This record gives sequence, structure tokens and C-alpha cells, in this order.
Amino acid sequence: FAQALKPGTERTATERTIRMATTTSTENSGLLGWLLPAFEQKYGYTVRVVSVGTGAALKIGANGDADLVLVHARAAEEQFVASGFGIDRRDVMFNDFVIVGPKTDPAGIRTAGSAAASLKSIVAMQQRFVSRGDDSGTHQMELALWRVAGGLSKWPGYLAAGRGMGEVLTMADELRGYTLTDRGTFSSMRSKLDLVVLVEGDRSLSNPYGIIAVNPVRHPHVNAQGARALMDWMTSPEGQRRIASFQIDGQSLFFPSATGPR
Amino acid sequence: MLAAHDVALAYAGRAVLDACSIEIAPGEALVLSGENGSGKTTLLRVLAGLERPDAGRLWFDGAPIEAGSFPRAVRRALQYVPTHPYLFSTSVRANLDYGLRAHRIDPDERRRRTNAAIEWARLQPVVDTPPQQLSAGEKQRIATARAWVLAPRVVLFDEPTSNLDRASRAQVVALISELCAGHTAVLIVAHDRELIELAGARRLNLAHGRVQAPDAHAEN
Amino acid sequence: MLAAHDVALAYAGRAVLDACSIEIAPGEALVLSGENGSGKTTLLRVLAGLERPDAGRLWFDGAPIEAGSFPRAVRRALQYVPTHPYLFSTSVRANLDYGLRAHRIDPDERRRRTNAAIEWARLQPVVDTPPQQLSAGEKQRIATARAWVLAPRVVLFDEPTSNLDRASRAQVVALISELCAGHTAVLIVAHDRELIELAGARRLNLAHGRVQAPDAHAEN
Amino acid sequence: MDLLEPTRDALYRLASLDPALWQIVAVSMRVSLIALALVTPLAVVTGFALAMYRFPGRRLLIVLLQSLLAFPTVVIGLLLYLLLSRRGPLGAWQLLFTQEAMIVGQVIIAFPIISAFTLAAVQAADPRLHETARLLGATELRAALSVLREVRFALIAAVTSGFGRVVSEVGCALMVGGNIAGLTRNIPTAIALETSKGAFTEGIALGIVLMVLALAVNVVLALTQGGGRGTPSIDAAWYRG
Amino acid sequence: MDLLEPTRDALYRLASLDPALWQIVAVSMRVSLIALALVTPLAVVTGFALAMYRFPGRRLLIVLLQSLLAFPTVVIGLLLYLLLSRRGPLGAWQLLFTQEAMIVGQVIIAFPIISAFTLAAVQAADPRLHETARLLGATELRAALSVLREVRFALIAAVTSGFGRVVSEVGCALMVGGNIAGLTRNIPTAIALETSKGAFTEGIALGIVLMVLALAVNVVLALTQGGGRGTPSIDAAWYRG
Ligand SMILES: Nc1ncnc2c1ncn2[C@@H]1O[C@H](COP(=O)(O)OP(=O)(O)OP(=O)(O)O)[C@@H](O)[C@H]1O
Ligand SMILES: Nc1ncnc2c1ncn2[C@@H]1O[C@H](COP(=O)(O)OP(=O)(O)OP(=O)(O)O)[C@@H](O)[C@H]1O
Ligand SMILES: [Mg+2]
Ligand SMILES: [Mg+2]
Repeated sequence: FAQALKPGTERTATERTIRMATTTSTENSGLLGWLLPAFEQKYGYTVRVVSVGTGAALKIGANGDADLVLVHARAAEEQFVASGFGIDRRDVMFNDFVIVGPKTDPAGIRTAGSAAASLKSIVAMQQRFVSRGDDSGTHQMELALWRVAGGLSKWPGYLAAGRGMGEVLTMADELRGYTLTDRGTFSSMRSKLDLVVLVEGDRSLSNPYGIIAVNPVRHPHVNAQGARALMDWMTSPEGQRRIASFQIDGQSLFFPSATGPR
Repeated sequence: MLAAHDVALAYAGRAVLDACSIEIAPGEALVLSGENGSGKTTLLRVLAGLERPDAGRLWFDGAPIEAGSFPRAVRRALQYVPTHPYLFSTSVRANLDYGLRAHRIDPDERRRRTNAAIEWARLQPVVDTPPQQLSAGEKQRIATARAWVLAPRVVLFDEPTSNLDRASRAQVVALISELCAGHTAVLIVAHDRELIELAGARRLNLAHGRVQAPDAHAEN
Repeated sequence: MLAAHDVALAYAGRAVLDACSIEIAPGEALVLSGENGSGKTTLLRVLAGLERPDAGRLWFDGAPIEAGSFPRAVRRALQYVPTHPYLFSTSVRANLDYGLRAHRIDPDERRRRTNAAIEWARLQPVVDTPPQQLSAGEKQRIATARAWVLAPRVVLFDEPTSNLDRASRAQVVALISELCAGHTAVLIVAHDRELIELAGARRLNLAHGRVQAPDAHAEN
Repeated sequence: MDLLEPTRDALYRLASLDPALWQIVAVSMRVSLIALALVTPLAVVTGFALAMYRFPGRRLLIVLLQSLLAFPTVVIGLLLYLLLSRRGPLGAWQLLFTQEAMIVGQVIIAFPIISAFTLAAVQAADPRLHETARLLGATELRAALSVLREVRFALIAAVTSGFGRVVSEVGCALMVGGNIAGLTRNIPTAIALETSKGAFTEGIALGIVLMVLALAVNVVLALTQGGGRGTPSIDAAWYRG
Repeated sequence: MDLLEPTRDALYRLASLDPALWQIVAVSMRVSLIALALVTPLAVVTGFALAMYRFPGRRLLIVLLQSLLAFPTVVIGLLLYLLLSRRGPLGAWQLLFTQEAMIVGQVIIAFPIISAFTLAAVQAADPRLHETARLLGATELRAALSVLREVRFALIAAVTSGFGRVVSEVGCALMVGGNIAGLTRNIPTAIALETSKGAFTEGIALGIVLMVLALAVNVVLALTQGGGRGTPSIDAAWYRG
């Protein structure tokens, strides 16, 4: 034990391990499987990924059970930092949200113009819309869109599913309804779905991912060094290149957005 | 009335009954004795249809019981009271009533017969005791009464008096005489001494898997 | 040796034993009879420590058994063989060996005594039959042998011969004499007729919750 | 983290008949009790038959039944999903994401546990029981019912276990129910949602609500069973050591 | 959707000792078997005591035990999480997101089911059994072991049910294991992952792998149990109607 505690060039087992809590979208899309081995090989760390809901990921971080978090829920992220749970929040990448629905597009949202107008049209045509309903980043984005669209007044076709993105996409597909999704998850599941992208490119639909180190002052046991190494690498030109080169069916899912270490 | 011809039965290769024949006529009382493990209980179980013999044939009312199945009609006419009878954990009364319900006797008649059975077997003091907690003799009396209420034409008793007191024993002996007077056939397995009071019974002995007339020496 | 003074026991408010007293001396054979349900089995269970009396006191070797608990030493010196004994579903041999193991007797001695028991109870033919499938008499013989191998100083038999054939009955009678000759105290619950051969036994009767000398009339 | 506060809050909402909470509770109770009512007869018959009758393949069936207990509920949910999906063979019935689908799932989940319990109970029953019933003239059906009545204590344990299993399972309910608010959201799927939101204490509070309800159901079942038979035991203080 | 293909593929990978699959299988087996080995003695003792001894609060404890069966595994996971979290009272042990934490969770989950089964089994046993053992001089411990040996058939069913329950549960394993690839990812959490990716057939294939393994465990348990006692029944063909 004494040996293990001694500072030295050799890192101990705990110091070699980095625990990252993240949302299911990054893990399920396959991005982390593409990204992390390169980092692990180069720096000799082992990254352990716990992928859960956005809220749960932040909670795990707040409890000091992870060394860093990778999520997409800007407001919640800022709250996390403001409460002193996290430090050094950095932009790392973004993708965008899209509204998907059946090819036949019974609500005719393809031509609606804006995302908010699409939602209005779905209500007007009394079509089904499956909501995440789970306070996730995607759900927050949906609520923001509703605010722009003049508020959400629930109709029978509005289904608050309370499940993850993959499940909600499957449900929307099954029920021939619409839903709001991040492009990454949708692309990774497209082959299994009959849904198509109907609304995209609206400036309000940007989906930025942030990476935040857990505050080592609050939780002295965390592997701050490892967390920092991973964050540095992810935001480095090399990491950013690698994010950009992650593709499914010849399409990029995430776009680098790091502004360099602050 | 009920007969077995050349019946054989083996357990795990060990022959218990071997070309065993027996016959009971209506109104006859037959006492079967034999050493422990000689197969008396096994024979009763075969006659009651609970065990299917490996070979041989059973007869009822002069007609053979075909190899396929032991007919319902025979089962209905017959009662078997084992040495250690099982009582349902309901109530004494429900135990006596059980067979009557199964025979679809109407409720009034059932109540009448159940009451008669309680009286006959002197069960009033224990009618509220949970059946599983009764004394050995009380259990045996209930089982005898439970068969009696069904007015069977053939009764197979396995050591019916082994746990009974003097009064109850005398009563069972009286019951057997009464049954025989009513043309019921009664086969009693007993270690002889138990039923010394039983007059006019034919005595048989089971040994080496066969039923024989007892010689004084082998008597049990 | 073993005695009960003014013992009382009620089940669900119904008094079964009521100021009941009994005493057995070393080398004595005592036959207790009584009507079905009179409480004979209950009294044996109290004497064996299986039921705690509501009132009264037990004595062993001249010393009172205090209200706290039924001492291990008494239990060790005593064996109780119920009417319908339970056999472990292991093997006949393991049943005979069970108590010897529990008493931590060494393996050689255990083997010797078990073999002697098998011989004594004539169990060779059934030594490989699963115990639960043995005949009524075979079970009773095994239970008797299972108590016998433990060389108890007091034996409580509940209707020990009720399912036994003539030979086995004689053997149990001989066993009782033998036990008494070795200063063991033996209390036998029996419906009297069962043990008519037992010479020199003191006879008692249980009625209305009390033990009394039998009058010819009440004899069971 | 303070557990007391959210638990007290949840129990208070339960007691004050908070409609949002009771909606969820009602879905849980309705689905699980209907599923139990449907599956119990079938599962009991199966357990009984496996215990009482000798037939070829019986041992194999018992092992299969036991193994079904290890079948994850989410996989049952997946299979059912494929069946009920509009692309699946029963898609036309439009049962997916309905309480009916959840009921079907729970029927499948409860079946092996209730069967296995019944099997063990009947196998442990006195073999003379069935025989006595038949000898007294009972048909096989009546005799079977008599056997089941005698082992009712164990049967109630079987049903209770089945209830506990289905009322708390989340894999299948999520998969075929969809956790739709106001429609197919039951207590376990609501807990899953709270958990994914990081609202751990609220999840636990809901779990305690479920416990309280299960306790209520079990108390009712325990009371119907009367005194229970119970193994009379030697007075442990009197006969000790 | 074609199920045959992914199932065959999964079984083929199982047979060809595919390291990625076997890693997951090994986690499942290791965690569940250790949990079972740890919990069985305790649960059996509890079930036995509840069946055999009269003491105040016994009935209440039985109802509580039955109700614990309805405690969702995810809630057990949440409670355990709060305990093992760095912020929790046992945070210093650093057990969160380890197999050890999963084992603890499964111990808690298996406990009520094995206890309840044991309770039912012992309660159904012949009451003369324990008494006979004691009369022949057995200590309470030896007598208890004798009773348990006589009901071993039902005990094996208890352990099998417990195994089925823990090896297939996902709520607690996800919560305290974290579904970390190569470390705490077991079959059910892998299924949950596949499911959330919409890879249903892969999920089902993993479920079938789990079934096959459970079958293997159950066959082994069934064999150790020997012939099983089984209720001798009347020859149904001979004595029919
Ligand atoms: N199911 C069984 N399996 C194996 N052996 C059995 C079975 N049933 C009975 N036996 C054996 O068959 C023999 C005959 O048993 P049975 O019960 O018919 O004897 P019995 O004449 O009634 O004896 P008892 O006077 O002791 O009642 C016994 O040795 C017994 O051990
Ligand atoms: N646990 C119990 N609960 C209630 N009543 C009981 C219990 N045990 C015995 N009894 C009743 O107590 C009375 C005495 O029973 P016991 O078994 O001592 O009688 P016994 O003299 O041995 O009769 P038998 O000659 O029939 O064996 C019986 O009427 C019986 O029904
Ligand atoms: Mg016999
Ligand atoms: Mg008695």
C-alpha cells in the first residue's frame, strides 16, 4: 500500500483508470468505441464509461463517482458548474437535432419552414408525437421549441414516453409518429427505422456536447490528472480530427467544436 | 364378487405378489394375515385399483376387469381403509362428508349420514379438533366412518383395529358383522389376534406372494 | 427413575391431562392403557420432553426437572417410539445409524451396533428399500431398532406392536423383558390385548386425565 | 442524500390521493392483478401436473421451467415486441404500447415462477392425499382441487412471489408498454425514468410506495389463508441444546 | 425480423469461445454464482427459522419477506448506490462500478426469494421429521440439517429460482455495476444496451445464450438432486375418470 501511495512516474491502478459518465447517445452511436482506444493506447489510461441518462450522468458526477462527464444539456451543465460540482467545462463537439417522421409526412412538416412551425403543424393535424419526456438534453430542446411555437398544450397524440433516444425512435417508428432526435442516434439506427428526416438545418436545432471535469476540491479522490488528460486530448487537434472522422454509412455524426484549452 | 387370479406384482425387481389368487363372496368376511412385508397391503391396493398388477386378472361381479383400466363402477362399489389413513386438514365433518359430495348425494341426505357417522364413531368430543391433531385411534375411527357412510358393497380394511381401544374394536367387529349381514363383502388384513372376536370369518394367510389356508404353525 | 406429578396439559382449552401422576422405576415394565383420545400419547410426549406441561413437575433420578428446560442429560437417557414413527428418507441403515452419530459414537462401534440392529429386527430383505416405501410393520420394527441401538435407560413405547406380526410381537415382548432385566425402565402404551404375553408388568389406566389402577371394567 | 423527505412526500401524495401518482399506481395494480388472475390457473395446473403425473419428457419440462426463470424480462419484452410490432405477425391487433400488451408480458413472466412454486408444493404434499380423495370417489379434477386446497399455504406463497415478480419488473413493461405517461407508465417504469433523470431519491420513494402496496396485497393474502398450517415445533426453550 | 440468424451467430460465438462474448458471460456467471454461494446459507437459515420457530413478530416477518419480493431491483440498486457512492457512508470502500457491488446487489435480490421458497418447503415437511431427529439425540443444528436434507428437492428449486432471478436482473446491475465494457457488463446489461440501440435481435440472441447457460446450471443442479422424491401417483390410465 505504501508503495502505491508514493508519488512517482509509475501510475497506480486507480490513477491509470479514468471514469467517465456520459449519456447513452455517445456510447450507443459507437463514437466512444472509435475515440477512446486511440487515447488509451497513447497515454496508457483505461477509460471506464458509464452511460446513463443525462440527469443520472450529472448526478453520478456530482456524487464524485466519475472523474468527468460528457453530456449535452447546456442549462444543466451550467448549473452543474455553478453548483461547484464541475470545473473546466469545454465545448467538444456538436451535432444537430432533427425532426423525423414517417415518409408520408401526414402533417406536412417538410415544407413548414421552421422547427417551431413543424410542431404547430403536427398539433394542427392531430398527429402523433413521441416526446422523450425525461428531462434529457433532447427533451429540454423540445420544450424550448414548444415555447417558440407558443407553448405546449397536450393533445391525445402527444405521448410522453419517458425513455431513451433509441427507444423513443423505435416507438415513433412503430406508431408512425414524429419525434425530435439528435442526428447521431438517428443515423446510427436509420437502417432499422422507416423514419426519415423531415426538418433539419434550423439554427435553433444545434446540439452542443460539453465535457466537464469533476471538481477535485469537492472530491479529492477523483483522478483529476486523468480527467484533464482526456479532456485535453478530446479538444486537441488530434482528438478533434478523430471525432470528425467518425462516420456511419459515409456520414459524419459529430462535428468538432473545441475552441482549445482555456 | 371381487376376485384376483394369479396376480403378480414386483417392486424394483423384488416379487411381492406372485401368482396370487383370492376371492370374496357377498356377505362374506375374510381375514387375511401374514408376516410383515408379506404383501398384504400390496394385495389390498391391487384389489382397490391403486396398483396395476404386472400380471394376472381381477374379477368383479363375475366379469373380468379388462387390461385397459380399473372401471369406475367397481371403484364406486368399493372402499379401502388403509392402516394409517390420511385425513384432510379441513374438519372432522368435512372428512366424513367428502365422499358423499363426490358421489353427488343431495345435501339433506349428506347431513343425515354425516351426523349418523359422528354418532356411530363417537366423534362428538373431537368434532372441532383439527383432524391432523387427533389421536391415532380417533383418526382410525374417522377413516372407518368415512368409508361406512358411502355404503360400499366391498370393503377392504387394512389392520382396522390396530390403534383402537376395546370399545372401538368391538364396534368395528360389530360393523363387519353388520356389513356382511347386508351382503357386503369384507376383506380384513389383520394380525389375527386383533380380530379374535370376529365369528364366522374365513381365515387366509399370505406367504411367499400367495394366499393359502393357514396352517396352525404359520398363523400370525 | 422417571416420574410426573400432578401434570396438567390442555389443548385449545380442552384439558387432556389433569393432575396426572405416574412413576416408573428402573427395571420396571409398566403398561398404560386407556380409551382413544384419553391422553396416553400426550402423556408420553410430556415425559419425553416434547410437550411442556401447563402445570405439575417431572422428576428424573430422584431430582425434579426445573421449570426452565428439559435437560439434555434426561433426553439422552430416554427414548420414545411413537405409534407411527417417521423414517428419514435416506436408507434403512442410515436410519439406524442416525442416533449413534448424534451421540458421537465411534464409527466401528456404530457399524457393529447397526449390523446387530438389522439382524435383530430381521431387516436384511428390506435393507435396500427406500424407507418411505416399507410396509407398516417394517417401519415399526426399524423405529424400535433405532431406539434400541442407543441403549436407553428409559423407553417410552406408544403402541409398539400395533402393526407387528406374531413373530415381531414376540420379539418386542422379549425385548421389553430384556430391557427390564438390564434395569431399564419401560413404559408401554397399549390397548392391553397387544401385550397380553408380557409377564410381570404393572398395569395402569388413563381416564379423565388421570392415571389409575385399572378396574376390570374400565380395562381397554 | 436525504431519503426521508422524498419518501414522506411520496407517501403523503399516496395518502392524499394525488392524481398523478395514483394514475401510475393504478396502472401497476390493474396490469399486475389482471395478469395474475389470468396466469394463476394455468400455472397452477401446470405445476400440479408436473408434480403428480409421470409422462415422458416430464423431467425435461421441469428443468426447462426452472430455466425460464432465468429468462430476462427484457428479452420476453423483446420477443413480444417483435410479435406485436406492426411488422410482426400480430401487428394488426395494434396491441403494442398498451396495458394489454403489458398484461400479456406479465402473464409470461409470472408463469414459470408460479408453476415452479406449485410444483414444489404439490411434490411436498403427503402422497396419500390424492389417493384418499380418489378412493372416496372424487374425480381427478375434484381430487386435484383437494390437493391444492391442502397445500394452499404454499400456493399463496406462489401467487405472492409471482405478484412480487411482475409488479416490480421493468424490462418487459418498458419494452411493450413504452412508459407512456398516463397510459402505460407503472411504478417500475416511473422509477426507471426518475433514475435516468438522476432523481434517485424520487425513484427510491416510488419504490417504497410499491413496497407499501405489495405489503397491503400480501397482508390481504396472508389473512385469507387463515392461520396457516405451520410446522408445530417442539418448545425451543423447553427442549434446547 | 429474422431471429434465427443472430441467435445462431450468438450461439456460434459462444461455442467458438469468442472472447468478447465470453467476457460478458463470465461476468454474469462469476457475479451470480458468487452471490448465490454467499446468500444461500443465510437465506436458507432465515427460511428455516421462520418455518420452524414460533416467536413474536414471526408472521409480520413472513409478510415482510414476501413483500421484499416486490421490491424493484432498480430500487435496490439505487439504495446500494447511495450507500457505495463516494458521498455515501461506504464511499471510502470504492466499491461502486465493480463486480463486488453487483454481487452485493444480487445477494440482496436473491435473499427473499430463496428464503420464501425455503420457508414454504420446510413448512410443508412432515412435522415428525424434526422431532424424530431431536429425540434421537441430534442437536438443533443437526436436526435442522436433517430437515433440510429431507426437503432438498424443494431447496434446489429455491436456489434455482434465486439463480434465475439474479442472473437475469438488470436494474441493480446497471445501477451499481455501471455496465462498463470488459468489467461490469454482464448478459442482462448487454441486452439492455443492445435494446437501447434498437438492436433487438442481438438482444434476443444474448437472451437465448443466457437461457442456454441457465439450462446448463439447472441440469447440473437437477442431477445433484438424484432421482428427486416425486409424489408416487396412481397409474392414471388404470385409475381414470
Ligand atoms: N413402493 C414400494 N417400493 C418398493 N418396495 C415396496 C413398495 N411398497 C412396498 N414395498 C415392499 O413390499 C413388501 C410388501 O409390502 P406390504 O406393505 O404389502 O407388506 P404387508 O404385508 O402389508 O406388511 P405389514 O404387515 O408390515 O403391513 C415390503 O417388503 C415392502 O418393503
Ligand atoms: N395438538 C393438538 N391440538 C388439539 N387437540 C389435540 C392435540 N393433540 C391431541 N389432541 C387431542 O387430545 C386428546 C388426547 O390425545 P392423545 O393422542 O394423547 O390420545 P391417546 O390416548 O393417545 O389416544 P389413542 O389411543 O387414540 O392414541 C385427543 O382427543 C386429541 O384429539
Ligand atoms: Mg401392511
Ligand atoms: Mg395415542
